[in-house]
Parts: sequence; C-alpha cells; structure tokens
Amino acid sequence: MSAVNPVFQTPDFAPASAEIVVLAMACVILVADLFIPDRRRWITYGLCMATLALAAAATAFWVPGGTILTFSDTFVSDPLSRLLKLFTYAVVATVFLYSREYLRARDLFKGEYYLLAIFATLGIMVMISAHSMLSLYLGLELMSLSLYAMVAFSRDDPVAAESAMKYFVLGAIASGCFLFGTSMLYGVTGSLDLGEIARAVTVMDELNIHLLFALSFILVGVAFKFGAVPFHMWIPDVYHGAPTPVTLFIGSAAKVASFAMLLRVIVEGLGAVQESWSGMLVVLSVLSMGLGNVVAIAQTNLKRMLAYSTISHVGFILMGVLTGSRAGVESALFYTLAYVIMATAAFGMILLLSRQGFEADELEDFRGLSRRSPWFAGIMLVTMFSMAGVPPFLGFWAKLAVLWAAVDAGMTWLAVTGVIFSVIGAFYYLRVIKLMYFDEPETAGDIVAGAEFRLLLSLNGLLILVLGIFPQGLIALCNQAIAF
Amino acid sequence: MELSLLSTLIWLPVFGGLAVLAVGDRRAALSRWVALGVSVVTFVASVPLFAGFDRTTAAMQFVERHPWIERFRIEYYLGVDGISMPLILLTTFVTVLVVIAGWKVIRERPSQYFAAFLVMEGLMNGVFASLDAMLFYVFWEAMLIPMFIIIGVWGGPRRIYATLKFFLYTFLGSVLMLVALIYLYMGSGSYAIQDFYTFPLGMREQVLIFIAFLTAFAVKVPMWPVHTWLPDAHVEAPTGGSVILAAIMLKMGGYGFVRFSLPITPDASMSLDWLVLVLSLIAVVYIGFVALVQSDMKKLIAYSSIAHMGFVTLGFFLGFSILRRTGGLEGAGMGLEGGMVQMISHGLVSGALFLCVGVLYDRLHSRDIAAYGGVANTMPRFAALMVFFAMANAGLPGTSGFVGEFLVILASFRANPWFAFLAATTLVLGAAYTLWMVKRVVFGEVANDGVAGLTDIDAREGLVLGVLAVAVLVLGVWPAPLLEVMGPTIENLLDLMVRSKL
Amino acid sequence: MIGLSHYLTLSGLLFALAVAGIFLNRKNVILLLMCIELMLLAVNFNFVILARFLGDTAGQVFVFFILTVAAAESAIGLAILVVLFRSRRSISVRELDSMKG
Amino acid sequence: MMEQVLLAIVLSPLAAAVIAGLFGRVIGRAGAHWITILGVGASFLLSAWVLAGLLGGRLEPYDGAVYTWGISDGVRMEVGFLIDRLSALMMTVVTFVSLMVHVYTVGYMREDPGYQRFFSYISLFTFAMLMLVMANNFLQLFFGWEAVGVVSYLLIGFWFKRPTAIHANLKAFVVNRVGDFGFLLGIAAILSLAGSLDYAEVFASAPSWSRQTVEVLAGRPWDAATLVCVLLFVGAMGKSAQVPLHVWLPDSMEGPTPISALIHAATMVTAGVFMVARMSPLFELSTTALSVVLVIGATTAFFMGLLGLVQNDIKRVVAYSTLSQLGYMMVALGASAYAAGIFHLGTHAFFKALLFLAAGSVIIAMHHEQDIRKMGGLRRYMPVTYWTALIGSLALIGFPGFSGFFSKDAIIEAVHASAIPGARYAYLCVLLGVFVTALYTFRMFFMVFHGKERMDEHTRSHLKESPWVVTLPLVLLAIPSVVAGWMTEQALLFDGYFGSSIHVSESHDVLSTVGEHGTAPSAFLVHGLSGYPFFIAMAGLATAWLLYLRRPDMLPQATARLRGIIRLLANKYYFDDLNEKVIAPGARGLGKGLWKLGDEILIDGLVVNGSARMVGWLAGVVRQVQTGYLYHYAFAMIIGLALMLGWLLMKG
Amino acid sequence: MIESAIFYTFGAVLLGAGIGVITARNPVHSAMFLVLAFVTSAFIWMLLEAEFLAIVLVLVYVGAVMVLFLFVVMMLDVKIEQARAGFTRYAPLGIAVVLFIVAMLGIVVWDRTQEMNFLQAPARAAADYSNTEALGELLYTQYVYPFELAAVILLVAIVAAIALTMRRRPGLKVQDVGRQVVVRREDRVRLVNIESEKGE
Repeated sequence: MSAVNPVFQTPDFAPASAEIVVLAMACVILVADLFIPDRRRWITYGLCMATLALAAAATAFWVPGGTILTFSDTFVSDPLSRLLKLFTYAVVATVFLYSREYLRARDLFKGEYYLLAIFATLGIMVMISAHSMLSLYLGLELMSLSLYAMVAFSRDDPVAAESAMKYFVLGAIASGCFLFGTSMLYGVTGSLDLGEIARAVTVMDELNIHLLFALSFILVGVAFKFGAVPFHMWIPDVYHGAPTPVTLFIGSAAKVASFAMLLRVIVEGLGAVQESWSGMLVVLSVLSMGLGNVVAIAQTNLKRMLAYSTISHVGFILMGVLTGSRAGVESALFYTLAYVIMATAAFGMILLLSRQGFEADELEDFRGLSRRSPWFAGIMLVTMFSMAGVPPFLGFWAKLAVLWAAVDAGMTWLAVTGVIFSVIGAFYYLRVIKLMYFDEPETAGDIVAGAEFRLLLSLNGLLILVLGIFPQGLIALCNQAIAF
Repeated sequence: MELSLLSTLIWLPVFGGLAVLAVGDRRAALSRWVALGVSVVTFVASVPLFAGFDRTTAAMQFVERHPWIERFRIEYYLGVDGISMPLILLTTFVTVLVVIAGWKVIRERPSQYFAAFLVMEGLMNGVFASLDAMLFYVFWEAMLIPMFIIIGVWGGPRRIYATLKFFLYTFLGSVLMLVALIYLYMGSGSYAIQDFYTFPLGMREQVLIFIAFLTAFAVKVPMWPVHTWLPDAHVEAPTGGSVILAAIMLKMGGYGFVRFSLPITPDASMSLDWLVLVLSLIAVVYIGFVALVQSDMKKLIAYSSIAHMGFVTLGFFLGFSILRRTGGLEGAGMGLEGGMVQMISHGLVSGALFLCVGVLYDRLHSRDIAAYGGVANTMPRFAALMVFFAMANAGLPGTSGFVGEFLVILASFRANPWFAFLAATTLVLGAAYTLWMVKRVVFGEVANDGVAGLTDIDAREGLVLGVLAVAVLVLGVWPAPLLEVMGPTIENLLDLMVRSKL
Repeated sequence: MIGLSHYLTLSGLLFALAVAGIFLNRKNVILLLMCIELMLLAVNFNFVILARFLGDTAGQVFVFFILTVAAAESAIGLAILVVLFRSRRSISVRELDSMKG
Repeated sequence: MMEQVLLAIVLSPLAAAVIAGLFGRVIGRAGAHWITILGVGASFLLSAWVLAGLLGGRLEPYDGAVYTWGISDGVRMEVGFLIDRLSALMMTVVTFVSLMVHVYTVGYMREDPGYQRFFSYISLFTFAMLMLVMANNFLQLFFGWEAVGVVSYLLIGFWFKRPTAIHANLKAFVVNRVGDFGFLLGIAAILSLAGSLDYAEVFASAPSWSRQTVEVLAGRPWDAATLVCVLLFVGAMGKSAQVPLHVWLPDSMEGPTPISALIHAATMVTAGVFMVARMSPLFELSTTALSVVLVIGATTAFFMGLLGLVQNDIKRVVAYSTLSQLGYMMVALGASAYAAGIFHLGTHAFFKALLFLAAGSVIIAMHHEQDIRKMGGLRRYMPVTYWTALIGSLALIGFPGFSGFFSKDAIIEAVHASAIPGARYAYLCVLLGVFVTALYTFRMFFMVFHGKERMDEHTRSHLKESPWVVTLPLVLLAIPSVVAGWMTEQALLFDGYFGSSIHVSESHDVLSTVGEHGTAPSAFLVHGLSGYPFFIAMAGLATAWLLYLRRPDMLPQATARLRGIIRLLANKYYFDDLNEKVIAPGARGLGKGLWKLGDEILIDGLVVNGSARMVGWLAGVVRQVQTGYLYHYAFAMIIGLALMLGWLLMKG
Repeated sequence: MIESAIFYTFGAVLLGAGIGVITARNPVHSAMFLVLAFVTSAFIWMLLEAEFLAIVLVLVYVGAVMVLFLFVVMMLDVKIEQARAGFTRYAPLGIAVVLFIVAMLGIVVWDRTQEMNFLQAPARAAADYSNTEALGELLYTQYVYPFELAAVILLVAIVAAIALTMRRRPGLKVQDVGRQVVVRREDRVRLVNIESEKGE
C-alpha cells in the first residue's frame, strides 16, 4: 500500500518536554501512592503540585520558542500552546489547593483522584498541542475518560453517579459524532494532519457537501465539549452532580481544553471555510447566550446556576471565534482565560463555605455572607460582577474584546443581542450579591479553611480586580499567542 | 509619574474608601473621621480646579494622557472643560455633605457605608473627567456597584426590588452605549471622545448610535418613559444614597448628552431632536401631575427630579428647532447653559430636599406625608430651611432652581412658543406639588404625638442644610461665574452640533 | 462494482441506527453503552472505507486507536454503571432524573 | 453717589430682614422692630430724597447695572436700577406705606409669638417690592415679581397653625404662579424678539419687531406686540388679582391685617398696574392688548365690587373693594391713561392702607372679631379710628375733594374718551362700579360705626381706642388720603410728570381729552361735581344710608327680591367652586390617573415587571426542557445535529 | 460480482444486527446482536483490505469488550421484562428524526452519487502486501506519539475502573499482612494499673 517505507527518526522531544514530565511524574505518583498510607496522602498532593511546577518549568524554560512541529507533525508547540499550558498548570494547581480540604473532609482525598486529575491535565495538554486529528482525539479522550471517572469518584453519592453516567453517555455520543466528522474530513482531505487539512480545504469548493457534512459533525463534538446550546444538556447536571472539586476542574481547566480544540480544528484546520461554520456558530452562540442566561434565573442551586452561566459565557466565546478574524480569536482566547479565572473563584467560594457534611452549593447558603465574612463576600461580589460583565472587573474586558471583534466583523446586531442577554444574565449574578449583602445570615457557621486556601482565593479574587484595572498584560499575552 | 489633580480627585476617594473599609466597623468612630477627612481633602483638592480654570477656552484642561490598554488603544485620558468641571465640584461638594449627614444616622456597618460613598465619589469624578470613551464607560458602570450596595444594604423595606430595578434598568441602558462606542472606535481608531467628534458617520449609523446613546442617557437622566426606576430607588435608598443619586448620578445622563450624543451624532440629533423634546416635555407636564398626588415625600421629590431633569434634556436639544425656525443659533447656547445650570442646581436642591426628608425620617421613621403636619411648631429652624428648599425646587428667582429653568424657558420660546408654554407649566405644577407637600408636612397644627415630640435639627444637620442653602442662594443670585466657566465650551459644543458629519 | 457511496451509505445507516438506539431506549443504560459501541463501529467503518479508497493506511491507524479508546471507554463506562447500580440498585435510564431543570 | 443711594434703599430693608430673621432671638422683640423700622425708614427717606431730587432736577434719571447676574449666549443679564419719576414715585409710596405698616405692627402684633419673624417678613417684602419697582430689566422685574409673591405666601400663612391660612397661602401662590406663567412666557417672547432683557433696549427696538407675527397656532399668526403684551398682562392679572385670577386675594385676608394693608392693598397687588404702566411703550403698540386690559379691568372693577355687597367680614369687604379698585386702575391702563392708573394707584395706596389699618384697629378692639354683623356703634368708643375710616371711605367712593375723587374721576373720564374696542363696555362698568363702591363702602361703615351695638357684653365692656402706634399710622395715612389728590393731580395727569417713563401714542392720548375741561384740581372739582359719577356715588351712599341706617327693615324685602343674584354673589360667581371642585381635583385626578395607569400599570407593570416576569416565565418553561432524562438530552443533541445538517444541505 | 454479493449480504446482516441491538428486549440479546454486527463488519473490512483491523475487531471487541458487557449484564441482574416499557411512546418522534437524517443521507446518496464517489478505489494490493506490517510500521514511526497516548488512555481506564469499582465492604474482615508485620508491642499490649483494694 504505502510505497514509502517510513523510516523512524527520533523525534524532537524538547517541545514535548512538559508532557513527558507530566507523564513520568504520573507514573511516579501512581507507584508511590501505593506505598503512602492515608495519613500521609499529602505527599501525593505535594507530588502533584511538584508535577505541575515541573511542567511549568519545562514549558517555560525547556520548550524552545517559536512554532515547532514534532512527532511527525502530530504535535505542535507554539506560543498559544505554551500560554494555554502555563495557564492550565496554574488553574489545576489552584483546583488542587481549593479542593484539598473538601476532599479530605469527605474521605475522597485519595491518590486516584489526583492521578486522574493529572491524567486529565495531560489530556488537556495534548489537546492544546494537537496538530493532528488523531492526537486531538486521543487527548480529548484522555481528558474525558479521566473526567468521567472523577465525576463518579464520590462513589456513594447516587447523584454523582447519575451525573457521571449522563456525562459519559452524552460525551461518548459527542465523541462519536466528532469521529464521524473526522472520518469524513479525512475522506475529503486525505489527511489527518491539521496543517494538511488546512491546506487542502483552501483549494476546496466552499460548498463541498462532504466537507460541510464533516464540518457539522465535528462541530457537534466541539460544541458538546464547550457546552453550547443545544449540546449543553450535560452541563447543568454534571456541574450539579459532580463533587465540587471536579466541577471546578470541569468548569475551569477543561474549558481551556475545549477552547484549544475549537481553535485547533475549526479555526486552524478549517479556517479557510470560515463562511460555512461562522453561520452555524452564530446560531449556537445566540442560543447559548439566550438559554444560559434565561434559565440560570430559575436556578436555586449555585452550581447549577454557574453551569447555566457557563453556557452563556460559551455563547460569548463563540461570538469571538465565529468572526474568524485574528481579533476575534484573540478575544475568544482572552475571554476563555478570563472566564476560567472567574469560574475558579466562584467554585472556590463554594468549596470555601462547604464543611464536613455540608455542601454550600445552594444559593441560600450564601445568605448573609457579608456578615460572616466581609472579605470573602467581597471576593464573591467581585466575581459575580465580573461575570456579569460590569467594569472595572476582568469580565468586562473579556466581553468588550468579544464585542469588539463582533462589531469589527460587521456583526453589530450580534453584539447587541449579546449585551442584551448579558443584562438578563446580570440579574442572577446580582441575586447572589443580594443574598450575601442584603439578607441576614441564617447559619452563623464559621468558615473553616486553611490559610493557604484563604490566601489563594483572595489572590484569585484580587486577580479579577487587578486584571480588571490593568488588563493590558493579559491582553498582550493573548495577542502574542494568536499568531496567524 | 507625578499624580496630577484629576487623578487625585479620582483615586484619593477610592483609596480613601478602601482605607475606611480597612478601619472597619469595630472602630466606627475612627472610620467616620477618616471618611470625613478624605472627603474634605478631596473637596479642597478640587477647588484649584475651579480657581485655576481657564475661562477663555473650550479646550480640555488639566489633561492627563497615558496609554492604558494598547491593544484596544484605550487610554487613561483625563481632562475637564467647562461642562465637566462644575459637575466634579458638585460631586466633591455633595459627598462631604453626605458623609456628614450620615454621621450618626448610619448605625449598621458604618465603615462600609462611608467607604461606598467615597468609592463612588471617585468613580463619579472619573466619569466626568474621562476623555477616553472606554475609560468613561468603565467609571460609568462601576459606579453602579456601590450604589447597588448602598440601596440594597441600607435601604428601606422594598430595597431589593428597588436596587435590582435600578441596576438592571441602568445596565440595560448602558450596554447599548457600549456597542455604540465600540462601533465608533472601529471607525475612528481611537477611543478618545474628541476623535469621535471629527469622525464622519453616515446617517443610518448616526441614527443607530444616537438611539444607543439615548437609551443609556435617557435611563440615567431619567426621561419619561424609562423613569420608573427612580421613584423606587429614591424611596428605598438611604438618605445619602438618595442625595447622591439625585445630585450626581442623574447628571450623568445629561452630561452624556452633551459629551456624546450632540457632538458625535449631530445629524441624527438634528433629525431626532423631536423625540427628545417631546419626551422632555412629557416629563415636565406628565410627571408634574404625577408628583402632585404622591403621598410619600421621597417619591414626590423623586418625581419632581424627573420633571426638573426634563428641563435639562429640553434645554440641550433646543438648538436644532431654533436653527430650523430662525435659521440661526441664537438662543441655542442659552438652552444648553440653562440645562447645565439646571443640573448643578438640581443637584443642590433635590439633594437638600432629600436631606430634609432624611432629617424627618431619622426622627419618625416615616416618609409618609400623612404622618406629619405642623412640623414648623416643633422644628422651626428646620421648617425654615425646608420651605426655602421647597421654594428653590419650585424655581423661585434668587435661588439656583430658577436660573436653569429661566434660561431654558427663554431659549425654548425661540424654538417654539408651545415648548415654552408646556415647559412653563412647571411654574404652576412645581409650585403646586412642592408647596402642597410643605403645607401638609410643615404647616398646620401639630398633627400627632410623633410630631409633638420632634426635636429641631442639631448643629450637624444644620450645618449640612445651611451650607446647601447658602450654595443655592449664591448660585441663584450670582450664577455669572458658573455661566462664565461654561461659555466657551458651550460655544464650541454648538459649533460641533451643527457641523454635519454626513 | 461497489462504489464509495455504497460503503458510506452502509456506515451512515449504521450510525443512524446507533443514534436512534440511544434516544429510543428508555430503560437500560447498558444498551446505551452498546449503542455507543455501534456508533463507533460505524465510525470505524468509515475510516476503513476511506483508508481503502484513499489508499492511505493512516485511516486504519486511526481505527486502531479508536478501538483502543473504545475499549478503555467501555471499561470506564461499565465501571460507572457499576457504581451507579450500587448506589441506586437500578440502571434504568428513566430513573436517572434526580437532577433536572 | 446715586448708585450707593439706590443700593442703600434696597439693601437696608434686606439687611434688616436678614438680621431680624436669623438673629431674632438674639436681638429680641424690640430689637427686631427697631432695626426693621430703621431699615425701612432709611429706605423711605432716601426714596423721598431721590424723588425730590428728580422733581427738583437735582438728579438725573438713572439707568444702570449693579452687577452682571450672568451672560448666557451673549445675552447680558444684569441686576440694575432704572430710576425715573415713575419708579421714584412708586418707591416712595411703597416705602412710606411700608413704614406705616411697620409702626402699626408694633402694636398690632404685640402679643404674637412670631413677632420677629413678622418684622423680618415685611422688611423682606419691602426689599422685594423695591427690587420690582426699581428694576431696569425683565430679569430683575421677574425676580421682584416672584419674591413679593413668596413673601406674600409666607405672610398669608403667617399663622401657620390655621388651616384656612395655609390653604389661602397655597392658593395665593399657585394662582399667582398661573399669572407668572404668562409673565415668564411674555419675557421669553420679548427676549426672542428683542434679543435683550433690558428695558431701554427692548423699548427702543420694540417698534421694529412689533409688527412681526408669531405663529402660535398653525395658520393663526399673532402680532408680536399683542402676544407679548397679552402674556405680560397675564402676569399682571395674577399679581393684581384681575378676573379670573382674582380668587386668591379675598382669601389672603387670612394673613395679619398689616399685611392686608401693605401687600394686598397698597403695594404688591399694584405691581401689575405698575408693570403695565412701565411697559407702556409695548402696550401702546397693540390696541388688541389694550382692549384686553380694558375689558378685564372693567369686569373686575364692577363685578368684584358687587361681591363686596354681600360680605360680612370687614376685611373681606375691603378686599373686594381692593379688587374693584385694581380693576379701575387696569381700566385706566387699558384706556392708555397710564398716568391716571398710577395716580389712582398712589391715592388708593393711602386710603386703602388706611381702611385696612382702620379695620385692623376695629378688629383689635373687637378682640379679633371680624364679622360686621356683630359690630355697630363703634363711633363712640373709637373716635380716631372712626374719623380716619370715614376719610378713607370717602376717598374710596371718590367723594369730591378727597384723593380718590381725582384719580377715579380721571379714569372714568379717560374711559369715556377712549375709542378702543371695549371702551363702551368699560365705561358702563366703571360707572356702575361707582354706585356699587359707595354702597358697599358705606354699608360697612354704617354697620361698624353706627347703628345698634350688636357685639356681646364682654366685648363691649373692653371696647376702647387702639394705642398710639396703631392710631398714629391711621392719622398719618389719613392726611395723604385727603390731600394727595389736590397736591398731585395736575402734575401727574397733565403736566407730564412722568415724562419719558410712560409712553402714550398720539391716537391713544385720552388724558389730553380729559384735560380739555381744565387741568387744575379746582377745575376738576367743579367738573366732577356736575358729572354722573358724583351723582351715582351719592346715590350709592344714600342707598346705604337708607338700607343700613335709616330703614334696616327694608333690607329683608330687598334681599328677597334679589335672591337669585345674591346667591350668585354669595358664591362669588362660583369661581371658588370651580377651582376647588373641578380644577384642583381634576389635576389630582389626572395625576393619579397618569401615575396609576401610566407609571404603575403600563410602564412598570406591563413593560418593566412584565418583561421581568416574561423572562422568569420563559426561564421556567425552558428549564422544563432540561428534564433530567438522558434520552431527551441525547435527543436535543441529535436535533441540533439534524438542524445543522439540514441547514448545511440547504446551503450546499 | 463476488464483491457485491459479499457486500450486500453482509451489509444486510449488519443492518439487521444493528436493528436487533436497539430493539431486543433482553440486554443479553442486544449484546449478542452487537457481537453479530462486529463479526459481519469484520468480514466487510476484509473486503476493504483491513485484515489486521478485522481480526482485532473480532479479538478485542468480541473477545474482550463484549464479554465485559455480558459480564456486567449478568452481574447487575437487570430485570429484562420491563426493558421496552417506554419505547412506543416516543418512537414516532424518534423515528421521525431518524427518517430525517436518513432522508438527508438519501438526498446525498441519490442526488449526488457522482459526488459521493469522489474517490476511486485504487487497485487491490499485491498478494505479498501485509496490512499488519504496514500498520505496524506507521504505528511505531509516524504515530508513535498517539501510540503512547493510547497507552496512557488504557492506563487511565485501569486506574479509573479500579478506583470506581474496587471497594472494601464495610463489614468484611480482611487480613492486612503489612500491618500485622509492622505491628508494635504498644499496639497490642496495654498495661493496666489496677489499684489494689484497700481493705474494707
């Protein structure tokens, strides 16, 4: 069949050094954890943190700059991937720190949890660096499978199991669709390599039916991971049912992966047929903004509310992407990063307030928080206003960037739709603030949390504020990361 | 980098507010003094703005310009002209009074209360000083946050409904402006407001942008029919909140019209001026009647605010009718100046009236007119001040309330005698609703035991109201300095208003 | 001669059947997992077909990986199923509705 | 020099008012009245000095700005003074009457707890009135105009515990505001036409713009001059209580009597007259406007006089007589006999202040009983009051030789001579008015001072003449009530006293017609004794004498005949009913309707809360889609996929 | 010809098995239908020159995965009698959607058969062509990175499956050799001081 006998050449490992580090460390943890008694589980935790630190060091110092393809072009290392990876490490580390006490209180503080999380992180990294449909798919599955398991990790919790099941089944369908689309794409372009796909579609007829066919199936997969309407149904249930640390992971780090996937396949791979997909994304974007914001209003569970809010934010991210312009992608990237920072803080607050045998995930649990803890109420206030897109917080700049891209692309009406939905959305964020500030507390329970948790959460909140006032650095980073 | 005057006026209160917050409720007394200190220092710091102001030019003064977000070409660009400078002074002035007014009254979380007001002061100064549209928008929106908290935490029984309504209403209004600003940036390549002035726009674009601006500013002013948040917000807000709301926040709508709508979309303003004029006149007449039947003092004053702000928008948009009718612009400047003076004056007068209601509320915990009667018997000094402010509210010559209305009515006659006719109904309606309230609250026999037990205002309250009274009087008797400051800017604005962009 | 269209139609129908199975089934989660397998089979079919018609082995490599992943997926899916069954004593799809709205 | 004097004239009462008002407790009661009396006294002396200077030629008329109030859009708005013979005369009259009232108040308000406040108010009023009179521009005119209104508001409601008083003051202010509404529009019209607010500039440019037309209604162009003058006159109607804006004046009698004398008889209510006279260069440009003035004035003069016939409150009788007399003044203005109007204003100021103060004196003696049916025979107890009241009454009815005679006769003659539309009606009204005036004046006079003593025993036992602070002003006012006419008639009416400050066009110059039969007071007297008015007045007096003194038994018979008319009069032509039962509730009803229906139901209910509810409802519905069932979720995905495919295939 | 015969025969069986999977009342039957589907697929894959994959499919799927399925079905002891309860109610809607998708496929197939056949199969490979070798070469050279990832995925599957399903029953007494070995004296022996009774 293949006339050429491929000669194995040792690939350039340097660009993938971070992945290698993570994988190696994962194996170390896997083995080491066996010999660590439950009392000393913090060692596992520490190893995980060390893994992330090493990976960060690898990404920052060992990975050469510029855009490098390696592993027969299935792996790419470019500024974008480095930014996203570094960001991912930070987010995952934050997630670990936030969830430690929660897990410990619920007897979930196990090596397997951390192992799965590290594997999921690896999956995210693979997706970020994917330059082939194959590596993208494998990264996706690596992450998804770990996440399915993590959702079900709280084994005695029927709700968690239920949400894991839903997540799994729907996720598998989405993967199926994605694969189906990939196969079609493979058929029309004759390659799995994203670079070659991009080259192939440039010369292709815009209305190539097979390409469009492939495109819509792939979009289903991407939209599912992102949680865009109507492929969002899993989000509320999974966010709600999963243990909060897992929700935090899904809501933060996994979003980065979804964004990377969107970017790699749709923008980089199929950028040439932007006209075909932007229309579809417009529909998804409007539906997501609308449904997310509207249904969130009816929620009483904070995790569920945040789930719907995620959906609405996805609508905004899509708004940036669908313009297909550099500014648009850049704004979507910025929005994603901003959203992840905000979501981390929001879920962090839930974790902060949760205690042994008590989940602080109902809206009512935030009642009167400003009396119990003015400082953290303030953090939550900042987060909520930021999510609502009120300046001077980070969320505002994210919205601004996206709207800018939309207007720039001549889609002012879309921008107007977006802002109107964001007004509707503001209502439920305000409701959280209302509960915290305007209502009297029902429980006088103190906040039990370690100093480093408090410190990091404070930093997280302050970051939203500080980046709100000085967003130029982050914006510039995003600008450099998107290089096409 | 040397911190210049405008930056000081913005950041001093903001950080002062944070400092007050840091002092905390446990050391309430200290937090009060810190708050007072910060507000007074800010006010003193704002005086050079007036003293050092060059009255002969329309150019921006005290300009500061640094790049902020280079990617979007957003700048930290501050400056004032004859329109914004008086508003900044008003802000710093009123904030001092609000701090003093809340001195003893606020027992619940005092440090947060004062902090909120100080932060808000900084943000409001920022709104007036921004010359970069996005910086403006940031301040504009950020301001909602402390106000949201103030109404929600220290407000009355229906505070939650009121504050949500307030926030969402204004938020809805302003997001459309955001899109418009972005659109303008696309064209002009900069967020500097003055660059927008010179950037040519087609008619359709102008109309859409104008409508976006109108939504934002009309809600803030508020104009009929998007005014219904105001009575609720005022009624539920604590006294200080009402004062700031009435005195400063409403002004931002008016300020927006002159800073954005008129110069940026002159042709759309010209062709849609009837809309603003009609809504303004409806506000004056319709709201006048509505105010007449209010049984809640704060609600009454809130409605009267709407009616008075109708004069502001009326004055601002008269120019085009004058141009059409007479072919010249004579009188248009008077309308603009009248609107501006009306804003300043309304800030003082309605602020004072809310403080008056606050004084009564602190004693009897009711804002219901029917709960009072014969207050003059037990609180003669207070009664005198309240009657004075009521008169100012009714537009009595010699008080500041007169100046703006007078100028606007004079100008509106040039535009169309019927405008003047409808606008002037405020003379009757304003007098009727204000004085009817005064009659029922202040005059008459002592109505009940509550009123019988009232004590007259103390030195603190007297100071606040007295200072306001003096300000109202001075502005009414001698508005020349204010008009002088505005003159060149208004002329420049007129020039921009009639320069077609098509 | 059997053309590409015949093959693709076959795999397409298989895919459609799998999809239909997923939402027609109200009762049994295991069946859902089976339908997913069916769906992956359809996908694999596609890759195999296209690999043949493209004369490119990469498609087959992909299938190889899909099979691997599918196995892993089944393992995890069944593990979740077991967890679910243990905590609920039921694997009825209809009863998986404790979260809604 | 002149400027400082003028400033001193206005500022000394102001300073006194501020001191008495803010530091009343510190300076005490005596301090308050001394300082205000000194302030107004100084003002009077300086005004008199200015007047004398102008008359004697030592001083030139003055027109200058004190300071610039503001410059807006190139229009200079200033505070400044225009002092000519007209304003100087008004200043003197105002400060004189005010001074008298100050002195009188010392006695009248002795017992009142608000003593200092009262002095502060009346002193403030003097300041405001002076500002009005001395203004050289419309801005300041309007300032004074409103300021006197406010002080009047404060003074009518001086006894703020009385429900009637605070009702009356609100009514007075609001009704006045209706007038001011027109006035302000008039000023706006002037500015838009003349481009200036300065009298001199406006008058100078008036001929050039007066023929312009202003399209008020589509297709109905108005003469600019007419529009301006009618609008200004609306202001005068409010302030000078002309029909139909007269309703506040009778009610204003709720205020203390000195106020009724000062404000509601002598000074403030004549502001309208003064203003029209001041605006003569404008009014002369519009015959239509003059006709309006004439007809309204005449209507007021006669019909308001009629109301005086059925009043039993001593102050109200005087109040209606004031209304009627204001009507006379307006008639004079309408007939272009501005000088006669001002002349009547002056004489009226003296004798009406006198009558009010006399009434006040009676009221003090009667222990604040104001119903004339409970009086009678007071002549014996209060000789000074009696005689001064008699003088006032005779002056009022225009008894030959008294001041009122000259002025009123001049007006009647002027109307007779006038040829503008409505003059005939006006002439009829003023003639009938003479009869009515005599009738109600002497009805009151006889019922108070003559006849049976109808008061109760307790009151009778305490009846005595008022103290000197009360009677002194009476006497001091009685003197000019007698002699003012003699002394000034010729100068004011015919010898061009007013010079350029009043402008009468050739065709309207009725006073010269009047003067044809002689301009000297004696000639006037002779002519008057032979004219209708005299006989009509005598007939009125005689009727009063007959009905109320000689044959009181005839009275019931007469009233029975005129039952219908009397009911109409007793209800004041139903003007109050119209206001209280139609207009005020109508406004409230409209307000309530707009509020409830417009704000609460339509805007808030339907749009604001409606959309919020709508979103909430939508949220509730859409969340139903999230059933929790896996197959529905999958189904949604499949539908999404199907739609995407369908859409693509449409495109493809 | 023979190719067509094989294709149509096995294609029909495949679809039939697919229908069987989704309609069978008993999960065990479904599983068996699925096995059938896999096996027939393997035949067709042979036709497509994917011998290695065909074999892997049978070995891995039928041999391992389906056994796993059956194992779980048996273990969980699912009540089969109600297995189809809600089927009919939603069937119309479901069928409609399926028909929609099929219709679209149909449009593509019938309208655009030409377009569909955008690829022409190259000639069959020579007899000495080894599919396994070709795959193997690619796998270990060009696709070494995905290959490693696949390994990780399998590792994850192992970890996850163990973490989720392995558990100690609460009441079960297990012998923990490690602990027995490291036990110290203090853990087992408690020295108790008993006060002697002090007389009456």
